Formats: sequence, C-alpha cells, structure tokens
Amino acid sequence: MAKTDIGPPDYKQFLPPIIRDNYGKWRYHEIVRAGVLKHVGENGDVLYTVRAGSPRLLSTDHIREICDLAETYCDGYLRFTSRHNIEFLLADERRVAPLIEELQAKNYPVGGTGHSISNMVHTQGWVHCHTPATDASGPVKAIMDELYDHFTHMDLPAHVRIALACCLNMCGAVHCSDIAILGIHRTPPRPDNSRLPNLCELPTTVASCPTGAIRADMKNKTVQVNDDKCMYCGNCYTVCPAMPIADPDNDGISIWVGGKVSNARSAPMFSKLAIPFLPNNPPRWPEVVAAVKNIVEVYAARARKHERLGEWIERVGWERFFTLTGIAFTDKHIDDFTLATETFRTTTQFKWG
Amino acid sequence: MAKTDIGPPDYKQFLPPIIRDNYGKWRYHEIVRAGVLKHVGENGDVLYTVRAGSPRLLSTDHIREICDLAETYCDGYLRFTSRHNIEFLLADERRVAPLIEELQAKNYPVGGTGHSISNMVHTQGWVHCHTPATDASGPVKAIMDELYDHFTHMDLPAHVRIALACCLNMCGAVHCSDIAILGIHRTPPRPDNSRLPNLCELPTTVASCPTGAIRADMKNKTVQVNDDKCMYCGNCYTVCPAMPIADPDNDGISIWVGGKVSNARSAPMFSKLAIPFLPNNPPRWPEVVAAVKNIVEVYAARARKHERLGEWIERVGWERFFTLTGIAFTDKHIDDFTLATETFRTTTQFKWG
Amino acid sequence: MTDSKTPLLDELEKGPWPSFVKDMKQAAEKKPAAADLLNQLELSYKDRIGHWKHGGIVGVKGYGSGVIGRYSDRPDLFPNVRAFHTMRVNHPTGWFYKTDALRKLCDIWDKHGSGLTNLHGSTGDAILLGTTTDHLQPCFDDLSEAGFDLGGSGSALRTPSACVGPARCEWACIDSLDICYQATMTLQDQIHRPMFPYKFKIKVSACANDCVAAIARSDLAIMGTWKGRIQVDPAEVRAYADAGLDIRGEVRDLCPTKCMEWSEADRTLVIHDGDCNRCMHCLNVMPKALRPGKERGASILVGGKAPIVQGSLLSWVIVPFMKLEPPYTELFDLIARIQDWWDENGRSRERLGELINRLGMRHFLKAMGLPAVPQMVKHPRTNPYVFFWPEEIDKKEVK
Amino acid sequence: MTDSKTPLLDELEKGPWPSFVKDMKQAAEKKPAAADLLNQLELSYKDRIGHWKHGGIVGVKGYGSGVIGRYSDRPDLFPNVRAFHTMRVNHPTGWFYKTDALRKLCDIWDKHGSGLTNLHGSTGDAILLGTTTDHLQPCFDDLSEAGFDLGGSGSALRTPSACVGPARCEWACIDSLDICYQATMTLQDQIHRPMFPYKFKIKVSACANDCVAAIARSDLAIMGTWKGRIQVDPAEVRAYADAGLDIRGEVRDLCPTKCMEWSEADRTLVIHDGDCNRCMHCLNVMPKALRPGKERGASILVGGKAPIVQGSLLSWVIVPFMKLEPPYTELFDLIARIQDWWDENGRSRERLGELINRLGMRHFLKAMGLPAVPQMVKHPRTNPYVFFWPEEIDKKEVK
Amino acid sequence: MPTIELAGKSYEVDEDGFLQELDKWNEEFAEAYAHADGIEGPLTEEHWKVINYLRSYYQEFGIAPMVRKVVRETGLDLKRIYELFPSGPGNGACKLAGLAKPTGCV
Amino acid sequence: MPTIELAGKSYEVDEDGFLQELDKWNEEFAEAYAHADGIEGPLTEEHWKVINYLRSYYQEFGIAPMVRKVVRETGLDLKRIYELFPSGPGNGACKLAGLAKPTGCV
Ligand code: SRM
Ligand code: SRM
Ligand code: SRM
Ligand code: SRM
Ligand code: SF4
Ligand code: SF4
Ligand code: SF4
Ligand code: SF4
Ligand code: SF4
Ligand code: SF4
Ligand code: SF4
Ligand code: SF4
Repeated sequence: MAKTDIGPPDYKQFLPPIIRDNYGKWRYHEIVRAGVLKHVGENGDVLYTVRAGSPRLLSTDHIREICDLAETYCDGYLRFTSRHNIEFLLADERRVAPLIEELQAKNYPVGGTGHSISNMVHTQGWVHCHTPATDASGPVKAIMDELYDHFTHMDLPAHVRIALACCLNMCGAVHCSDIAILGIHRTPPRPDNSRLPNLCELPTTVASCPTGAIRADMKNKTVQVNDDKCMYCGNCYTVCPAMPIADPDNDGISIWVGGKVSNARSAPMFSKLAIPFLPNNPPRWPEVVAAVKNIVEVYAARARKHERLGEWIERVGWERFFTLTGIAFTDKHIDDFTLATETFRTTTQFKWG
Repeated sequence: MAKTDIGPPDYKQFLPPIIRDNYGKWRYHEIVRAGVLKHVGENGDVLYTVRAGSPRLLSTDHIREICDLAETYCDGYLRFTSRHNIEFLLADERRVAPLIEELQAKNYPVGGTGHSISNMVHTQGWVHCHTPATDASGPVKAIMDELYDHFTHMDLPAHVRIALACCLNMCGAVHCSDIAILGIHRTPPRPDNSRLPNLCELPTTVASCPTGAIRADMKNKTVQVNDDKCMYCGNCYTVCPAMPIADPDNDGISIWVGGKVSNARSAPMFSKLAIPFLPNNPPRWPEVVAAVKNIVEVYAARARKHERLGEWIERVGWERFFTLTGIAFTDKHIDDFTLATETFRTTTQFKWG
Repeated sequence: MTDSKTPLLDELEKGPWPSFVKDMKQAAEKKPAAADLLNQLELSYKDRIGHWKHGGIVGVKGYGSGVIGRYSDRPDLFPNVRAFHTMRVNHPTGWFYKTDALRKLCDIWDKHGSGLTNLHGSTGDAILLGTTTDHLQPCFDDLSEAGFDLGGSGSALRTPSACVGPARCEWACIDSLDICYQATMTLQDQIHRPMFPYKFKIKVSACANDCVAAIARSDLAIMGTWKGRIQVDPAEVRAYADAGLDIRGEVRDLCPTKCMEWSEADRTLVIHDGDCNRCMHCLNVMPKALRPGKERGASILVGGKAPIVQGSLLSWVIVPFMKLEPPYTELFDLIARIQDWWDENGRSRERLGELINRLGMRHFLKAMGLPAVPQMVKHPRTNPYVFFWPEEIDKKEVK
Repeated sequence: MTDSKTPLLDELEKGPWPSFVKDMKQAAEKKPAAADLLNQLELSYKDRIGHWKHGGIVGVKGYGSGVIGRYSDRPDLFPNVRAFHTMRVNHPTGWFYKTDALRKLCDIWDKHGSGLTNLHGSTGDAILLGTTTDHLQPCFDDLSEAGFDLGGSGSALRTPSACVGPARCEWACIDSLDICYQATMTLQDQIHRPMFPYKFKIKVSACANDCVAAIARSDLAIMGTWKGRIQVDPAEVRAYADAGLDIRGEVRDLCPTKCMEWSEADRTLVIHDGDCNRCMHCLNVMPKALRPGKERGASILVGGKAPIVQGSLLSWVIVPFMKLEPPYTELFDLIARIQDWWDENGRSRERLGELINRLGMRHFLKAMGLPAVPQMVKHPRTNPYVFFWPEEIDKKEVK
Repeated sequence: MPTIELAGKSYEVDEDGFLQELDKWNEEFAEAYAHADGIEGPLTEEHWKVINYLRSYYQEFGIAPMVRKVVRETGLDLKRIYELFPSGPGNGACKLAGLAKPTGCV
Repeated sequence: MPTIELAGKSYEVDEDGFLQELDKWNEEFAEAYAHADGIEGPLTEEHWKVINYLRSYYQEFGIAPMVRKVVRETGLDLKRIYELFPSGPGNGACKLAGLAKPTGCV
C-alpha cells in the first residue's frame, strides 16, 4: 500500500537558487511594468517575476505548456499566486522581455500587479458543485474579458480585488472583496418528504437554518419550512439532500462592494450589498458584466490614489455611492439579520445624495 | 371633579418679553464667562442667561428661594435646563453681576457652560426607587464636590457630561455620557418560591431575562435561575417582586467612558466600560470619586481642544487609554452579549499600549 | 462623634456643591414624611441597600399613569413613609417658569406631600417626591386647578420634551417648543391612559447638537436640520480670524467630512455643502459667521432606548428630511401610523426599536409607506441573508 | 449558426482573457469524462441550473478526507461523469513548483482522471477535477509514490497556506513558509482523519498586508508584525521625494494614526512609533526607505469564516505578539489547546469563532490561559451585562 | 400583610389592595371590592365582560392581556373602560379580577 | 436507485453505497457489507462496539455522534478506528451501521 501522511513535497526543493540565496534577505522591490516585479536582495541580487493570468481551470496539456515556458525561461522554476495567477521566476533580466513576448503571443495576459485588477478568486459553479446558484468560470471569463485592460495596466487608484462565489457558502471567500459576485437563490427549499426521513438528520437540518425557518415534523420524520422566514441561504440543502433549492428562473447573482483584507491604511472590511439581484443570463451574463464595469469605472474616475474602493465609499458616503453609480437603493440593502442594528444610521450626519 | 387632560401650562406665558420678541430670531451667542451666556438678537437685543448648579432634589423652601432670586433680578422669569441646572434670564446687563454675587453668597455654583463639566444627570437611588444597586444623590454630591472647579471654570478641552444611573434600567440614560456611573448588582436574584406563584406572571418573568437564564417551573408555578447564565441585570426583579437581587456586599458601581450625544464632529456614541466594579462605600464613595477625577484629569491634560473624551480615546486608542489612566483591562471589558463580535479587534492595527 | 441621627448623611453636607441633604433637612423640619425619608436614607447608607418595597400601583381617577407608588419596607421604623408615592407633573415645555407658577406648585406640595421635589426628572417631569395614597386625588385636583397636569408613566406616551430651541438659540431649525407642546396637547389621552405594549418617548431637538439627548433616549426623535448651503458671512469669518481663532486647526481640520477649504492668505472659507453632513461643529465654533441653511426641517429617527432587554439603542434615521410647520400634519400622521403598527405587533414590554429589530426594518418601512434610502444606514448589509417579497419572484416557475 | 454541440460555451472562447472552455475542449479530446463534463456544462448553461447530485462520500483507505464525491444527475446523457470525484492534493507551501513535479502531477492525472485541474482551489489545494470511484485508490498510490499527498476536507484541518513571505518579500516578519510547512507536517493526522466538530483552517501571512487573506478566511490566522521602531533610511526618503513622490499627500496624510511628521523644507520624515499601528501603508509606498522594526513576531487571530450560519466573521486578535522561531513550540501548543477546547465544547458544524461567540470570549481566554488585553477589542463593551466569576464575589454574604 | 374585609370574608392583599392568594377570588369579592373602590352600583354586564376576559386570558396565558387586546376583545373603547373602572384597566379592572399585580412598566 | 446484494438479500443504496431504507438494517447486512468493503474476516467485538454505539446514539439523538464522542465512548483511538474501518468512521463505520449518509462538511 502507498505511504500515507507524507505531506506535500518540501517547498524548499522548488525554490530557485536565487531565492534560496536571498531567503529572508530581500531589501526592496519595484514594479517594473504591469506584471513584472523586480526584487532586490541585500547583496544586490535581482529577481524578476513575470505574472500571467490563468483561467484556473487548467487542462494537463495547458499546464505542460506552462512548464515548457518555465523551462525555457526560468530553469523550470515557477509558482502560482494566492489569486491563481502564474508567476515565472527569473534570475536573468535578459530573459524577461522574450518571456513576455512569448506569453503575449500565446495569449497569456501579463499583469495583475500593483494598482490593477488581478485575477478573480472563484469557485466551482456548475462545473463541479451541487449547491451553486450560478456558474463560476463563465461569469469570471466574461467579466475578465471586459476588465482585461485593467489587468494589463496599472491604471486604477489602488488594487481592485474581485471574487466570485456561486453560493452563500462563499468558498471564494468573497466577503472581503472590493467587488464580490455572489450566486443567490431566491425561493425556499422544497422538502421532499419521501426521501427526507431516510436521508437526513432532523436535528442537524433544523439547526442548519440561520433564521429558524425549519421545524421538525417528528411524526412524519421530516421537516417543514416556514417560507416567510426563509431567505434561501441553502444551508439546509447542504446538510439535507432532500431539500432542493435551485430554481432556474429565480436564481441569480448579487453584487457586493467595498470589502478589503489588507490592514493597509484602513482595517479589513466586509463587502456590502450593492445590487441585490441580477439574472443568470448565460453564456455571458451581460447584466453582471455591465454592473461590475460601471462600478469599476465610477470608482476609477473619482477615487484618490491609494484609495481602495471601500475606502473611497467610506470617504464620500454610501449616499453618494448610490447616486454616482445610479444603482437603486432598496429595502434589501437594509440589514435585517442579527447584527442589523449596528448598520442603522444612528446620527443625523448624512449627505443628501 | 378636577379637569383632566388639560396638559401642562402653555410655555409661552412663561417666556420673558425679550424672548417673545426675539423668538426664532437670535443671531448669535457668546459665553461671557463660565455660567453666563449672552444671546444677541437680529435686532440687537441682548439676553443674558446666568446658569447655576442645583442638587435637583429640592425642597419647596429652596425653590422659593430661587423664586426670590428670579423675582429680584429677572422679573420672575427662569428656566431649568435638560441637565437640571437653573437658568436666570435677564434682559438687563446691569443686573448680571449682582445676581452672580448673590448666587455666590448663597453658595450656588455658577458655571456649567461651554467646555466645562455641567451638572450630572441622575436618578433616584435609595431615595425613592426599588431596584437601585447604589444611591444616586450621594455619589453625585461627592463627585461634584471634587469636580467643582471644572463646573465653575471652562478649563477642559470640550464639554464633559457625566451621568449616573443607579441600576441597569439606566433612567439617567447614562449610556451616551462622557463619563457614566452605573450601579450594578453582582449576584443572581433569589426567587422566593412562596410568594412567586401569586405575585408574578411566569411568561413575563421568563421573557424578561436578556440571557435566557430563567426557566419556568410550571409544576410549582415558580421559576428557576441558572446562576451561570445570570449577569445580574435585575430585569426579572423589575417584573417579578419575588426575585430580590440587592446584595449589600456585592452591589456597587461600574464606570463607563467615551459616550456622547451630539452630532458635532463625530456621531453619537455609546459609553464603554472603563471600570467593572467599585464598592459602595457611603457616604462619600471615595473610590468612585477618585476614579472619575483620574479620568477627567488624564483627559484634560492630553486631549486637543474641542475633543470630547470619547473622541480623544478614539484618536489615541483604547490601549493607550488604559495605559495612561492606569486602569486595569480585564476579561469583563470584552463583550460577550449579542453584538460581541462587532467589538472584537478584527485587524492587526493596534498599539502596544 | 456628633449625636446627629444621620451621621453618614451629614458628611454630604460638606463640600462646595449644593447638598441635597440640606434640602432634605429643610423639608424634614416641616414634614414628618421628609424626616422619615431622611432617616430611612441614613439606614440605607448604613446598610448599603435600599429600603423600598417593590412597585406600587396607585393613581388618580380617570388616569392610568402619572403616579409612582412606593412603600417603605421598614414602616415599623419609618411610619411616615409607609406610603410615599411620587407624582409626575408635566413640565411646561422648555422648562420655562414664571415664579408665580412655581410657587403655586410649592404650595400645593407643601399641602399634600413631603415638600421634596426633583426639578426635574430625567424624562423631564417636575417630580413631586412622596405622598400618601389618600392625598393623591386631592393633590391632583389642586394641581389641575392651578393649571398643571400629570405626565406619563407605565405603558404610555411619556412626557415629551424639547430643547430650548427658538426661544434662545440661534441654531434652531425647527420650533422644538411648539412641536413638543402640540404633541403633548394632542396626545393627552396617550399620556394619561396607558394602552401601548410599553413606554413611548418623544423628544425634540432643534438642531444636531441635540441638547435634550433625543437620539439616545427617545423612541421617536425629531431633530432639526437644513438643506442647501450654510450661510457664511465672510466679514465675520475674517473677524474671527483676526480675533485669533485658528480656523484651520479648530474648524477645518475638525470638520468630519473635510468639506472646507480655508485660505490663510486671503482669509476666506469655502464650504462644499454637498459633502457637508451638517454636524454643526463649524457653526458651533463660529456662530457669528456661520448659520444653518435656509431650507429647514427635521430628520425623524426612531428606536432609541436604554439597555434593557437587548442592549441600548441609539435612534435610527427613518425620514431624512421633513418640513415641519404647524399643524405638523405629516408628523402627527406618521407618529400615529408608527404607534398603531407597534401597538398591533409589539409584544408586552417590547419597545419600538426592539420590535423593528425583531420583524425587520423592511416590514416597518412597508407598513409606514416610507421609501428605503441610503440615509437610513451607515452602510448596506454585509450578510447575504436577503429576503425578497413574494411579488418580486417569478412564481410560475417554482416547482 | 454553428453546428457545435456547445454553442453557448463556445461564446466563452471569445474575448482576450484565457478561456476555461478551451482547456475543457483540450481535455475533451483525450478524455471522455472531460467531454461529458463539457456537454453537461452546456446543458447547465441552457437550463440555468447545475446537474450534479448532492454530496458523495468516497475516499482512499486510511483517510477520511481529501476527496469530494460527485455524481451526475443525468448519467443517462453523460455516462462518463456518472461518478466524477475531485481529489484535493496538498500544494507545496507557497505554491512553488519545479516543472518536473508539475509534470508528474499531470501524468498521474492523465492516467487516472479527467485531465482537468484547478490550480489552485481557494483553500490552496491543487484540485484534480473528476475521476471515478475505482480510480481513487490507484491515483492516490501514484501520487504518494511521486511525493504528493492529499489535502483536507470534511471536519478536518484544511490544507494550511502561506504567503510567499521571506522567499520573495522584503516585508516578511516571520517565516510564513516554514511555519505553514511545519504545521502541515506536524498535523498530518488532523488533515487526513477528520475528528473535529467542523473544518479548521490555518493561514499564515508574514505581514499585515495579508496576501493570503488569512484574517478573512481562517479559523487561526498567523500574521507577521514587529515591535519597536520602523527602520527609516533618511537618504532613501529624500531620494523618493526627489523622484517626485508626494510624501505629504501619499504617505503622511494617509497614515491612519497620523503619527508621522514630514517636513517639506528639510525633507525629513519622523515617525512616532508609539502611535503607529503597523498598518504597512508607508512601507508599501516607500519600500526602499522604510523597513519593519527589528523585533519581529506574529499576531495570532482566531475565528474568521464565511457567512454560514451566523454571518461572516473576520478573525479576532487573541495574542498581540508572539515570537516565532523554530520549532514554534509556543504556537503549536496554543493551537493544540485551542483545538482541544473547541473539540470538547463545539457542537456539530460549529466553527471555532461561532463557539467562542456562543460561550463568551472570557471562557475561551480562561481555558487558554491567555490574559485579557485591550489589543483584543476595538473598544470595551457598551452593554452592562457583565459576568463576574464566582471567586470574585463575596459569597459569604449572599443570602 | 394587610387584609381587607369584603362581604364578610377577609382576604390577604398587598399595600395596593391586590389579592395575594389568587385562588381565593370569587364573584362576591369583585362586587364588594368594586364598591370599596368607588364604583357605583352593582357591576354591570360591561364590567363583567372586562373582568371575565381578563380572568380567562390570564388563566390561559399566565399573563394579563395588553390593553389593545382588551379593547378589541371586549368591544369597549379605552374611554369606556375608564368610565367603568376609573382607576383604569390595571389598578382598577385587574385588581377586581384578582390578577397578579401588573408590574414593571410604571 | 442502485441496489446491493448482501448475504442473499438486496438493499437499496445510494451511489456511495449508503442504505436508503434505514429500517432494513440488520447484523447480517453489516457483516456481509464489511466483507464487500474490504474488511478482512468477520467483524470483531471492537467493530461491533463502534457500530452499536453509532446506532444507539443515532436512535437517541437522530444524528451521528461527533468523532471525539465515538473515541471517548468506545475507548478506541482514532488510529484504531481507521484500522478497523479503513474508510474511516463516516464512509466506513456509519455505512455499515446503516446510518443516514453524513452530509455537508466535506
Ligand atoms: C503574489 C502574492 C502573494 C502570494 O503568496 O501569492 C502577493 C504579492 C505581493 N503583494 Fe500582495 N500578494 C498577493 C495577494 C494579496 C492579497 C490577497 C488577495 O488579493 O486575495 C492581498 C489582500 C487584498 C485585499 O486587501 O483585499 C494583498 C495585499 C497587498 C498589499 C496591500 C494593498 C492595499 O493597499 O490594500 C500590498 C502592498 C502594496 O501593494 O502596496 C501587497 C504587496 C505585495 C508585494 C509587493 C509584496 C512584495 O514586496 O513582494 C507583492 C507583489 C504585489 C503586486 O502584485 O503588486 N499586497 N496581496 C499574491 C498575488 C495575488 C495575485 O495574483 O494578484
Ligand atoms: C440649556 C441647554 C438646552 C436646554 O434646553 O436645556 C443647552 C443650551 C446650549 N447648548 Fe447644548 N444645551 C443643553 C444640553 C446639551 C446636551 C444634552 C446633555 O448634556 O444631556 C448636549 C449633548 C451632549 C453630548 O453630546 O453628550 C448638548 C450639546 C451641545 C453642543 C455640542 C457639543 C459638542 O461639541 O459635542 C453645543 C455646541 C457647543 O457648545 O459648541 C451646544 C450648544 C448650546 C448652546 C450654546 C446653544 C445656544 O446657542 O444657545 C446653549 C448654551 C450652551 C452652553 O451651556 O455652553 N450644546 N447640549 C442644555 C443645558 C444643559 C446643562 O445645564 O448643562
Ligand atoms: C424618575 C425617573 C428617574 C429620575 O430620577 O429622574 C425614573 C424612575 C424610574 N424608572 Fe425610568 N425613570 C426616569 C427616566 C427614565 C429614562 C430617561 C428618559 O426618559 O429620558 C430612561 C431611559 C430611556 C428609555 O426609556 O429607554 C428610563 C428607563 C427606565 C427603564 C428601562 C426601559 C427600557 O426599555 O430599557 C425602566 C424599567 C421599566 O420600564 O420597567 C424604568 C423604570 C423606572 C421605575 C419606574 C422603576 C421600575 O422598575 O419600575 C423608576 C421609579 C423610581 C421611583 O421610585 O421614583 N426606567 N427611565 C425618570 C422619570 C422622571 C420623569 O418622568 O421625568
Ligand atoms: C473547491 C472549493 C472551491 C474552489 O473551487 O476553489 C470549495 C468547494 C466546496 N466547498 Fe468550500 N470550497 C473551497 C474553499 C472554501 C473557502 C475558502 C478558503 O478555504 O479559503 C471557504 C470560505 C472560508 C471558510 O471556510 O469559512 C469555503 C466555505 C465553504 C462552506 C461554508 C463554511 C462555513 O463555515 O461558513 C461550505 C459548507 C460546508 O462546509 O458544508 C463549503 C462546502 C464546499 C463544498 C464541499 C460543497 C458542499 O456543500 O459540501 C464544495 C465542493 C465543490 C465541489 O464539488 O468540488 N465551503 N470553502 C475550495 C476548496 C479547494 C481547496 O481545497 O483548495
Ligand atoms: S460557493 Fe457554493 S456552489 Fe460554489 S463551490 Fe462553494 S459550496 Fe459549491
Ligand atoms: S434555505 Fe436557509 S433560510 Fe431557507 S429554510 Fe433552508 S436554511 Fe433556512
Ligand atoms: S436607574 Fe434603576 S434604580 Fe435608578 S431610578 Fe431608574 S429604575 Fe430606579
Ligand atoms: S438578573 Fe437579569 S440575567 Fe439574572 S436572571 Fe434576572 S433577568 Fe436574567
Ligand atoms: S439642540 Fe440645537 S437648537 Fe436646540 S438648544 Fe441645542 S444647540 Fe440650540
Ligand atoms: S457642519 Fe460639520 S460637516 Fe458641515 S461644514 Fe461644518 S464642520 Fe463640516
Ligand atoms: S503578506 Fe506581507 S510578507 Fe507576505 S507576501 Fe504579502 S506583503 Fe509580503
Ligand atoms: S505603518 Fe501605517 S500607522 Fe505606522 S507609520 Fe506607517 S502609515 Fe502610519
């Protein structure tokens, strides 16, 4: 039998020599151009990193092509970033330009550094998951096509980090993104009383509901949903397969803005609801693409340098955000979950719009 | 029988002529000295207000003395402020100085305006209420004695508003005060099973508990308290007389800081816990007086002009507040009620102390 | 040691601040009830515990509120405070008095009660502190005769209060006194005959300085504000600068929205009013030079309260701007709709804010017919638990 | 119109961004499973709904995690994805690869699976996307042979991840890669054999920029920071100024604590480090001139997670500063204590943050033996619902 | 503990005159007490409507009904209720109905 | 719905082999299934300790116990449990014990 518990390969064997030499001893970096980082060691060594976009969903052949490139230009050393980009690690400055040339020839976008839009963190969607309210890869592709120039150019006030999750489980951890795209259901689950008794643990199913909409029906070993208390999160379906919730005509996408993760300047922030619902309109989700584009461009035109989307909104005010983007404010934007009172305006300080 | 529903006397009959003339037409004001306001009308009329401190608990004879003063100096026109001070309203500048002289001779403190400490809003305490964890008038007197000079001099960075409530009902509405003094119990109520069945509505009693510590014991028509879940708020006693909670050895005072009400500069804020417990030490509560004095003086020495206590703390950080005041930070300062997560530090941004 | 019967309280006669003990002693000389109150309080100081029994429910005919019943738990020692009920007298709006009215109050209270008062209670009433059950009705009759009436208590509308406003303040954007007085008069029945799930408080501040702390302690707060430009008098601005005011440091830098430009060189101040959130700070510092804009009205906020049961609440904006001119029809209609919804849906002892929080703001707004606007929130929701109304859903297709 | 079988997906081959559809088609040429995946996805695009059944619980011998089971709900149409399980392969720390290792992965996956992957999953694993039940064990055997192992799934420790840190970043205050790798190796059993109430995630960022978003999505976040003074190189500061950087506007004014003084005249920067909260902004803008202080370590935060069930949480500071040097005993001891407490007290499907919130931070701190410090809170509590420990109460006197 | 003598029987009441042993209540208690509390003449059908509603609600739910409920269920408006019970629904009607003393919100 | 033949009887199971009609479970099912699932030899006392604990817990609480509970109550450590049931407590032991398929946290 195979050895177990060996853990991942030791990363140290994958570090290029220049990194091994300068490990923990980097002095500073510069962004030479979009997608190209230059790190300088205390001893003067220089490392170049060329960053290229990736669809994340990669075929083995595509990976082999990436390997070919890495072998040609950087002795086989490469890495991936926490946002799914590919980074080629070069000790030799002279190989940078040729690598970029070949990348561009092969349609790899080079960029994603500094004040640009980097790759979108995203999830499985209809490709592999059982709970999605929308697809993942499709909307990502459509959006990145539209925002392509902001990936390859550092022309924004600050980093813009966009992420997508196809259901409220939020595997994309979109809750702290500059712009978050989130698949949502809008109709309650439909308990299947014939399968439920054998398939589901009743206490687990009841406990799964954030709003207490589920009551156990002990007699029939099933559950009942109070539709008025259900906000379609789908968590009951996660624990109980007999509670299907997907609904092609009412599932769709919501858009959230202004989150961030870094502690730079302002503390990390959650994203906030901008657009409660846009329809699932495959293959290219035009409404979603247009909405994201609009937010990016309004922000780009108005924010100050180094100001993340959320920081800009905090400065000008949410009143102004809705006015400037033309997005409608509705009762859905007003929280009604457990911490709602923390979000209500408890001051007469506000702007007219 | 007497007429009912006549409402209060129409205030307009109590307005001095100069106010009637300038009603809604004031142009600006100046604070001539601590306790003396000068309001100038659009037509050039000038109204002087002389503000004097009051113990709030007044005998009819004392009120008559105040009436005597008002009749001598301001044709019988006076008012009280929202913080229980007395305001003499004078149309004639020449009477201001004599009034102040007589007030001082009679030991009325003149002040409470501008960047001073005004009168303490407070409540009944042992004088008239059934749920107090401390007295009200006594601690107020002891504290105001100590802070007297800050009432009569405008020598602070900004307004400092101190309030006291003798139990968690917070009739003093202390929850948004620069400094709040709050009576607290520290032991659970002791249900009296013999009286409870006839005296209390069980559902109301159960529902009264913020932490769900009370269970109905239907069989015995009484209730049981889970002492581990009880944080001694006393609300069960408010609705059920058979749940006494007062406990001379463990009742006492907690101190809260940094709240404000006005929307000036910063939005209104709740006060936050500074000192979880100080003993009830009548007649002069020396520990409480010293604690309040310490907070005021640390603030006075460090804050910038116009900076309220809470604004100062927000600027320098709570870490710094505890260091500078020498107040111990404990697990009690960390929230564990329903909105607790909103108060936890969700950033690496903090100071060392 | 002194042989005073109140050695502990005597300590509180010392010191510069006026002493409530002196007032108690003054009253005690005339009134046995005041004397027993003093002695019972001394006992409390000794025991470190209150000596009043729980509750008490007494009143005057035709009213369900206005009196707080109170009985001593040591009537054996202090027979004169065996019953010691408080009467809440609705104060004249703005706490304005002429001395003749105040003297009348004193006379009535010397006749019927302990001779001790609070001017005023923290809701705003003139508190007459302590009398016996059989004096309640006669005392009320005398008060009524003198033109006074009781304030609220119990599950009633509580005595509304207002800042001094237009009577003596250059910043008043609404007539806080008149609004408060009209509300008090119009809603007399609600004040005297408790009919709600719990108490309901209304306070009126004529500007955002909020001198009656309306936002912190009223179920319905009415707060003056304006639209349009702050009125700037450039000459007075220069005068302040000449007089040594550090306009950059004390005004511009402290403006929360940073919407001011101050040029030290030509001593001019420019305000970008679109960004101003009308916090009042600059006006507070330079009252001669800056005045509120000309289009005036109020923001309406609801839900404020003290901590019991679910934690304190500051009031929430529900109407950013409402014109307020007599007879205030729009305001009073709104108040009626709010109270009706609360009364219909509220549980016993549930304040308005708690009810809105339990059912969700969207239900409240829908019932009120109020549009959702961004001014209502600090920021939109962060959790994805969004409800849709049935009519927003394509129902045909749901299996 | 084309006669393609996937007209909708074909639309996603257009446009400049690399197309996942191209990758799927590439794999489909070799692998029937990939072809059926493509076709099933096309059906989803048509129907606007997913076509996978709920759940699936499959695995390899000796492990309780690492494989996500998946079955098509249209095996009639797409028999080659009747079973289509995903294997989560623990990535090399920092996502560093040499191509030979990557090629090995590809070969194994071409042999056993669909030929499709995700590089990487959002927890950090190399995701091998889709194979049948009977290939799981052989595939695992080959992976193990090639030096790879599975990552976490289920109620297990999830694959830890780390920012690139000291390998390529001048700001690394801790060795994020080594810490992550040591944690991964030490806690292998926890990764492979689920034994907790729910999932547990650990992420390591070597500074406050948090390039792995640890604070937002890990139950335990380890974040590099420093004590003492930021290292300032005055010459480089001047060089930045000379090169046109607006140090006042872009650095000083954006410092959240306003703890910097910048003199345009003599081009010197003074930092009042006692007020600095180490937000990283000034270092980010001037990496040549400013470096983290010399005393380095980490802040430890816990509780971060996505919204289900009670709403998203950002992680909370529980240890402001911990020195972190191999073998990281203090850290690993703390992790063990945390997990043990959680495992002992947690309900099924209750994340650490939810448990702490349910029981109260004071209970957690007490169990951990951690002192309460102000760095743990944004501000102290505002509600007066304060618990005292029994030992703090004078029990003799309670009746 | 004070007692009150009504129609020849003696009842334990508190200072405010609220019955302390709720199971001692009977109709004569209410009638006699009404008289003592200043209600003129015997209790009318309307009085009993209110009293009976209060008692049955209290028996079912263990709490006194809210005023709005009393108004709705008895069909009597608040003004009428104060005419019937000048001390009001709490101090007046609940007392005669032998309910536990309404507490708290005063 | 797939079926599985065990010791001459046929059972409805899902794709993962989890019993679909929980009341069909019996000891022979477990024995025969164990064999099919790659456990060598007949089920030992230790196996039964785990299976019985799982079943009784499930019957009492309607949910599968958490792993820590299983370890504590059976006295078998996790390593031993994986030796007994190589597919682990969920995919292995729960399946043989005829519990509903553990869902969700994967
Ligand atoms: C490669 C990567 C780390 C890794 O281990 O993979 C990385 C690398 C660097 N980050 Fe990062 N960050 C990486 C993800 C992140 C993330 C996480 C994320 O996006 O999910 C964050 C938090 C984002 C957020 O706040 O929402 C992040 C917030 C930062 C910041 C703070 C930005 C800010 O002002 O808020 C900096 C500082 C800066 O750029 O000025 C930074 C700076 C850097 C530097 C300059 C550090 C250095 O000296 O090497 C690196 C190059 C940055 C660049 O792209 O311009 N990195 N960085 C990640 C690249 C992701 C990608 O492909 O785009
Ligand atoms: C008389 C009174 C209103 C009344 O109807 O009784 C009043 C009167 C004035 N207030 Fe006030 N305020 C009065 C209670 C309040 C309260 C409520 C309270 O303290 O409970 C507040 C909110 C306090 C808080 O935020 O916690 C209040 C916040 C202000 C402010 C904002 C201060 C700030 O910077 O936060 C101003 C503006 C200023 O003083 O610069 C103000 C300004 C004023 C002015 C200058 C208005 C004017 O032009 O006449 C008045 C004289 C102020 C002075 O004392 O220096 N008044 N003022 C109240 C006097 C109370 C007392 O005896 O001390
Ligand atoms: C007299 C007064 C305190 C004072 O000395 O000034 C007072 C006294 C009492 N209040 Fe109050 N409250 C008084 C203003 C307040 C305020 C302040 C305000 O109105 O601006 C508050 C906080 C604001 C609010 O309403 O949220 C207040 C919040 C409470 C509460 C908690 C209510 C809540 O929803 O959180 C209770 C408990 C209750 O209603 O059962 C309460 C209950 C009480 C009771 C009736 C005691 C009880 O548990 O039944 C006290 C009677 C004391 C006595 O024997 O005389 N009192 N009470 C104030 C009324 C005087 C007046 O009419 O002018
Ligand atoms: C594959 C992946 C998405 C991706 O495409 O990258 C993923 C996929 C699934 N996640 Fe996730 N999660 C993935 C990262 C995350 C993250 C991000 C992270 O780890 O940084 C989160 C948010 C952070 C967090 O843990 O809070 C995340 C939060 C969830 C949740 C909600 C958990 C919660 O406590 O709120 C669930 C629901 C559950 O556990 O039952 C969930 C459940 C799932 C399941 C197993 C579906 C389910 O309901 O059982 C998905 C399987 C999809 C499939 O068929 O392949 N997944 N999941 C990610 C794991 C890949 C990897 O190992 O690298
Ligand atoms: S976000 Fe939801 S639908 Fe998407 S992969 Fe995660 S669990 Fe599946
Ligand atoms: S979808 Fe969410 S809210 Fe609706 S019943 Fe299921 S768990 Fe509850
Ligand atoms: S604060 Fe509490 S004790 Fe004090 S008067 Fe109000 S209810 Fe009574
Ligand atoms: S004192 Fe408060 S917390 Fe304790 S049992 Fe009573 S209501 Fe509950
Ligand atoms: S609230 Fe405003 S208008 Fe009213 S008195 Fe205070 S400062 Fe003047
Ligand atoms: S009112 Fe406040 S926000 Fe407006 S300009 Fe003045 S200081 Fe700035
Ligand atoms: S988190 Fe900090 S140390 Fe790690 S890569 Fe990002 S910037 Fe560098
Ligand atoms: S690290 Fe942040 S807080 Fe510290 S000096 Fe730099 S910008 Fe200011």
